[in-house]
Amino acid sequence: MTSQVDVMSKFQAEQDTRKARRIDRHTVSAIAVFVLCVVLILASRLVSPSLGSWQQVLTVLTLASFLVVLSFGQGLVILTGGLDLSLPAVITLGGVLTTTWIGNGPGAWYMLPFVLAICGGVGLASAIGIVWLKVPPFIMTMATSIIVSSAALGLTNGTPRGASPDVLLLLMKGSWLGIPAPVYFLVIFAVVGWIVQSRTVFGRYLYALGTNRDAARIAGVPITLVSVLPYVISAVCAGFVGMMLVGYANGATLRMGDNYMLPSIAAVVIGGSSILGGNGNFAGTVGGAILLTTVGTVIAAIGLEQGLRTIIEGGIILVALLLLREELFERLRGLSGKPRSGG
Amino acid sequence: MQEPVSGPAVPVGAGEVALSIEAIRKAYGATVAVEKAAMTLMAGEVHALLGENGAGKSTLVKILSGVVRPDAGGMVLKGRPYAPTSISAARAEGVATAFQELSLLPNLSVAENLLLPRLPKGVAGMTSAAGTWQAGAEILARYGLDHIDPGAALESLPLADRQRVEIVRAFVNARHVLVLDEPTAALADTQWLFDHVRAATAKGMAVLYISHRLSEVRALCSRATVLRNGRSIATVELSAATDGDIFEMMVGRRGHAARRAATSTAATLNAPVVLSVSGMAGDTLKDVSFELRKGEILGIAALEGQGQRELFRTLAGLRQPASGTISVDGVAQALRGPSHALRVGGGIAYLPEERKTEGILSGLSAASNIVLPILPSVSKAGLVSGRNERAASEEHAQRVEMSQRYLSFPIGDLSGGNQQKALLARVMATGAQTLLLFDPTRGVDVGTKQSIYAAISNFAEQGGSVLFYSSELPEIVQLAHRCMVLYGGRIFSEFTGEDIDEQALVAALIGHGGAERRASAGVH
Amino acid sequence: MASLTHSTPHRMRRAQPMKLLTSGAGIVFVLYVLLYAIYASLQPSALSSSTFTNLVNNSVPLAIAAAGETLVVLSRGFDLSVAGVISLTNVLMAVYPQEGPFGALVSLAICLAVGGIVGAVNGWLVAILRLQAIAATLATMIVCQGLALVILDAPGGMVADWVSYELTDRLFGVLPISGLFVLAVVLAWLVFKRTNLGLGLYAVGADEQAASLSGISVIKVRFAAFVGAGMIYGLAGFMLSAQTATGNPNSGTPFLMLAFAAVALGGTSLSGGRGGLIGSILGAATLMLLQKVLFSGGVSSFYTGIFQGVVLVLAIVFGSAFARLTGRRTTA
Amino acid sequence: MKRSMFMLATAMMAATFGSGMVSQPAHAQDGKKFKIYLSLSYSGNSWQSEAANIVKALAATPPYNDMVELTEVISGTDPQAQISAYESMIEAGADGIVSFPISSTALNRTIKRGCEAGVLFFMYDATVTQPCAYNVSYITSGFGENSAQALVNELGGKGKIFLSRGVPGNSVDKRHTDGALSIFKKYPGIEIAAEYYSYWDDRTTQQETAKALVAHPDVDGIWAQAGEYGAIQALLDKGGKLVPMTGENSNGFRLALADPAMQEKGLRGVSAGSPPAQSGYAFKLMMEILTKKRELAATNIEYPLPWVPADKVKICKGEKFEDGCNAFADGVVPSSFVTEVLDPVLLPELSIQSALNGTPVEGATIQALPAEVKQAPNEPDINCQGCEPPADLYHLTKIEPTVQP
Repeated sequence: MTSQVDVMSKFQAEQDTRKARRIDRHTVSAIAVFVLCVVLILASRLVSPSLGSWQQVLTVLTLASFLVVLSFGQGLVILTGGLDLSLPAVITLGGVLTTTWIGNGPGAWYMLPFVLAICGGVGLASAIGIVWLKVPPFIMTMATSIIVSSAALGLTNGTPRGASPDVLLLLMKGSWLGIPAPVYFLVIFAVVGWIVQSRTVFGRYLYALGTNRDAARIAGVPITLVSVLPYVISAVCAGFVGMMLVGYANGATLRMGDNYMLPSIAAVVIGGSSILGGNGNFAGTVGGAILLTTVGTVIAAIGLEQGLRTIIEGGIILVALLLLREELFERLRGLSGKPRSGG
Repeated sequence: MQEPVSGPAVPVGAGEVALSIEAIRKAYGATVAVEKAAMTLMAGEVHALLGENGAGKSTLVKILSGVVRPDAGGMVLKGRPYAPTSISAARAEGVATAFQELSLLPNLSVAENLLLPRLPKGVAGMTSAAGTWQAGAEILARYGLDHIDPGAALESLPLADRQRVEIVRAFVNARHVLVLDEPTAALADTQWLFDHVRAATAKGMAVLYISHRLSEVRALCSRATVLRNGRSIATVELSAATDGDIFEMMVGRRGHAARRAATSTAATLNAPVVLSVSGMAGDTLKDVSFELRKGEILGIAALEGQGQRELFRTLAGLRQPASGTISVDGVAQALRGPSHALRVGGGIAYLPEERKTEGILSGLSAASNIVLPILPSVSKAGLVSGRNERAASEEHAQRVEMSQRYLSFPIGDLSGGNQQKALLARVMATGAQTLLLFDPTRGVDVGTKQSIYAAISNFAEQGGSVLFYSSELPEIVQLAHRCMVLYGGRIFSEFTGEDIDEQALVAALIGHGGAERRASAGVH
Repeated sequence: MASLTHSTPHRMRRAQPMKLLTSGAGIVFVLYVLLYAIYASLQPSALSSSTFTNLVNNSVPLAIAAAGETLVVLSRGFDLSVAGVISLTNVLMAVYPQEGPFGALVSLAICLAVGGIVGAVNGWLVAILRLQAIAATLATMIVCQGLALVILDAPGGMVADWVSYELTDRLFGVLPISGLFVLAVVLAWLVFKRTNLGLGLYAVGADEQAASLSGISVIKVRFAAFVGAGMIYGLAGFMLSAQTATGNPNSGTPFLMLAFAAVALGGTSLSGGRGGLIGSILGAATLMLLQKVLFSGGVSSFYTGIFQGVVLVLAIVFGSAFARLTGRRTTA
Repeated sequence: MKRSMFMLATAMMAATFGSGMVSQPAHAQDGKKFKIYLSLSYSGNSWQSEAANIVKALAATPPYNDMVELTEVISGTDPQAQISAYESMIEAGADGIVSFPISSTALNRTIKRGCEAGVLFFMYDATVTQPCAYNVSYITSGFGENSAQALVNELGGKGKIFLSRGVPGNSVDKRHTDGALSIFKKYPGIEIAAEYYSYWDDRTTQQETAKALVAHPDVDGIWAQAGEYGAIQALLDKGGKLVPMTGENSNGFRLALADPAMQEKGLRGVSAGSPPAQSGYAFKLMMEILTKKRELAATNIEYPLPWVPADKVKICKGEKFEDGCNAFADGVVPSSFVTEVLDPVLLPELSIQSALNGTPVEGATIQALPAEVKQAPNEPDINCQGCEPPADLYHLTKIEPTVQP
């Protein structure tokens, strides 16, 4: 009988000429974001003749490196269906601890990992609240954020001291072959991040968890570990962004993370991930981060009053979102979102 | 039972065409779901819609219910053109559907679900809570479901009751045409449904009945339309068609009568015990003890809610028993969770009850779904190797006779049958020596069923042990070496080998065999 | 027949008070009363009507903003435009003051209209064009803040005296008038909840697909949620203007995170379908009260945040533990 | 289990309330201690914390250490929170509130209520328009126009410049920028190539300047508010060429101005702007009124504008401003440290340690302030409402134009 059923399925396969959809939506979406970046950079020549240059690309990439690292962690958390609001506070914590504990003295090689471990501990604390105490991620990370900022404030007595360790200065200020070091770093980080998210067992588990927690559990995914790790990684990334900012500006302030909250989420979402978790691609997120930074450089060059520039900034983001709409790709490719419950 | 069960009286308006559809076509982008589908429903008739998974049945149902609009073709309802633009429009014309994937809201009450989208109004045009409760209670009573509290949150109901609510809602909204898409998937007992379907047809309702259970179809329907690859192949009088004929129309070639798989019963009786449960109790379970041996297929037969769900979930590590011990390969174990269950002894893998909510990971490819539990083994240094993943998923897909071309598609886009095959492939891929299969053929078509049976038999022949529950008795009769009947949370009786007989099982299912009513699962 | 299918015991309708107590709103109400008791024991003047009025006045803008956010959250969305709408309506109130009670009415209408328009844009983007709510409303928030800056590029302007005095006063010397606005929102919500649209909100939030198969127009419900939310933000901007009596183009920014915190504290699930607006209002009031309690408790300034964070988490943990203890998840 | 969790939490609450994190208000037995509150916006940058620290140091300096019970409250950037804090302070029976107001207008109603309850309000740096409050601020002293003129002089009246502003929608930022624009507008040769917001933060300034430099690599000068040190860094990142620029009082900027290597690269300019010392001055004024040593009705008081061109930068040897020095050596303080926190005349009691840690100087006692205070001119929406500004609002006080338009 087995052989006969085999024959039957072959038969069926040959007869059924209707096609199903391939999974390449996220690749397309990531490519589209990058195309949009390029278009925006080229179009910015209209704003100022010095724009649209290789120099602009390098500046954008340098400035985007912070957001890329940050939104990697945020992206992992979002992938599992959570949200990390503690990033700005942890950036500050990482930066402040780096300058006050390490400064430009010796011991960076073991102290930097130690500071990152402390940041990871903050992420672990959030994760414990979320996974075991069942506090919604939004509230838990908001609470850790308030607590960590408060602690950083108390710790520094309001004035962060010290300067950047040399190794961070090298990372953020060095250059090779005329290209700033952070650009190399960004490329390497993007590749590694993409591999971690899309090609590792851990990454696959995250997708499983974000798609359907119960199913993932039944399928034997170690869900506790997989739920906790994204928050830890996210906090470590934020702590590292704090260090990068320290290297970039050779010092720390208590507000250094403030402007990164919404961009870290926006980069992930513009990159094609769903805020509800379970899908997305780090390549898209990298594109989203670069796109947001590009918008910033273009906006900075427009000679209008701040209010109007703000309106234009919102408008560009909106247009980008509309252009990156899933339906639009589908229509372009003559494919469409097939309803979930197959025919 | 308030409604009188109608006899074979002549239905009201019999012979009148209720709904006819012609040359319907629907494509999603490049994917053609339905092409040249045609069918005529007579008033007072129960008309079956048959076809393999993926033949286009669900799309046709959606077109009839106003969820999607056809690209071409037309429909005529009671002599007037029918082109609903929404569910509500379809209802307004008297067409209502009970969907396969239940369309109920877990956070609302039963009454609210029944009356959506418009609730009874009270003071100043506001919806009235009392009125809603009252109206819900009346509807439930009318359909013999007064054990369901209309004020209860839907999510607190067992799956079967949720399915009943879904069906009742369709009954309430249907005037001319009632569409029932796999209405018995979660119902072990179909008599209730049949009675009400007959009562409705007696009043002139046309019912389109979609089910993979041919026995049900034969018990209820007079004619059947067969869909294959999106086209309607033929409409036949069921009394004039053999199962073989229908099977041939559905899949395009002749099928075979099911064979008796369990031939090696005697051999398994003395095989070593791999899983032993003693004195397990908790929630609905009371003192459940049994042993599962190497190479054995142990069937569980039960009406719904007799503790089978708790039993399976406890063995999968998803819940803790209040008392009793579980021994795997002779060692007592406290199962901490599914991933732990997979690791103890030879391993225990669980195929869950609800495919949509506990089984598939809809955005991921079928291949990724299959290899999920064994990801580390298809990886090098934590990196998933695409080649290994493909190889492993192909290997296991083959065990369940799943076509390889589906492996790269998101599993959510596949038909229910292929999803189920992939999930079975997943539990087999774990390498676990014991499989817990909870209703492994729920809502799948005949061809897929045969593939699943074969896979289960092969697994046991190679020394694996299987504990499976099925809502269809013939399945148990066909597959199991041994069968236990759960009743009221206890093992009520046990049958071995040739003694597994539908009649005997039916008697045991309802306790003591003294029941006047047949448990109709699969009986015709 | 039924004898065979008796899988669940007959469930009685639960007594109303129990249900209230275990709902998100009930728990946060208990929390509020507890905190108020602590506050009153630390600061005896807490029980005076003027102190209470000040507290209410202080809490009202956030409470109303959180109420609006609840509508969107219930439908399983995020609305960041709350910050933009409040800033925008606030500068409008300060730059174009309308004197007298009739003027106040005109101002109110303008605020509601502005909020409604922004909400409609959000609704169009999210419900019809199907953009992700968090991203779309981020963009509208930025645009609104830009508009606010165009209208007023630095804090200033004067809100009409009638608005700023009458609306922060007390009725009969006891009832804070601003509280009546919250009451009006609550009443409107209670009515809305008992419309088909209101039920649709819960349905769409729980399962969009099932809601649509149940005959609910998902687009309509989503759209209505955003429009309603926008109008309520407009009211929040109106009340904020009454309280501060002046315009500030950044006045909405602090409301962004606080509104979400209030919603979550009030027991509304951020994944939609569960909770209610009253809980959010009480949640907002609790957040504001917490500041008072910490102040009167003499908590050293650097560490106030640690207390706020810990209390926020504890409130949620106890809330859910209490709800589990009483054995029922909440639906309203 | 639930019960024990609750008890645990209660115990935790009790423990923390009773622990050292809580500054128990020490109720003076004789009831003569003045209840003073220090209400901050956000203690997140050097400027804010220095300003707060010197008030703490002064309150701990004899004889005030026995007369003052000082409580610090941080309200973040939310005016609502500060309103709530003021209300709590009034209820708690405050004698005086020294505050950095988050909004120039939103607090007015509460302040009025406080005044009626007999509370003295002293605002430093930022101002409020409520007439019953005292504003102690340099804001009217013409930072914008003077620094703009200095930049114009350096550029010889023409060139492409950036405006590195503060916080969008902020009244202080607007006052500075309006003042600066009043000068720039006179010179058609001056082209404002880019205008961006630095949020008065080094890092943000650095990033925003970097962005602006992409479009305009040929910039000739930068007019910056606080955060100016970030602008220098951005120029250095770009390849070393510096341009004339003006900025506020960070130690890093002052050292850079005086650094021959930096001057070599083209850095010239002037350091001016907001001095944290205003808070100390405000506090001392308030204490003199409370102790009846001075009679002064509520008014707007102008704090003199610090003005240090490159050639006037002088590095201090000790921890105080002595012998006309006005900056500290690298390593003594962070580069973001705002130097103008000390003042040899108004605040001789303090040293760097007071500014960094809030500790009083050993042996120092409070010295009386000069009798005369300088009345600030009216500026609508800044320190008064519905008032008329003087005709010469933006007249230059520190510098003369060396180039004609």
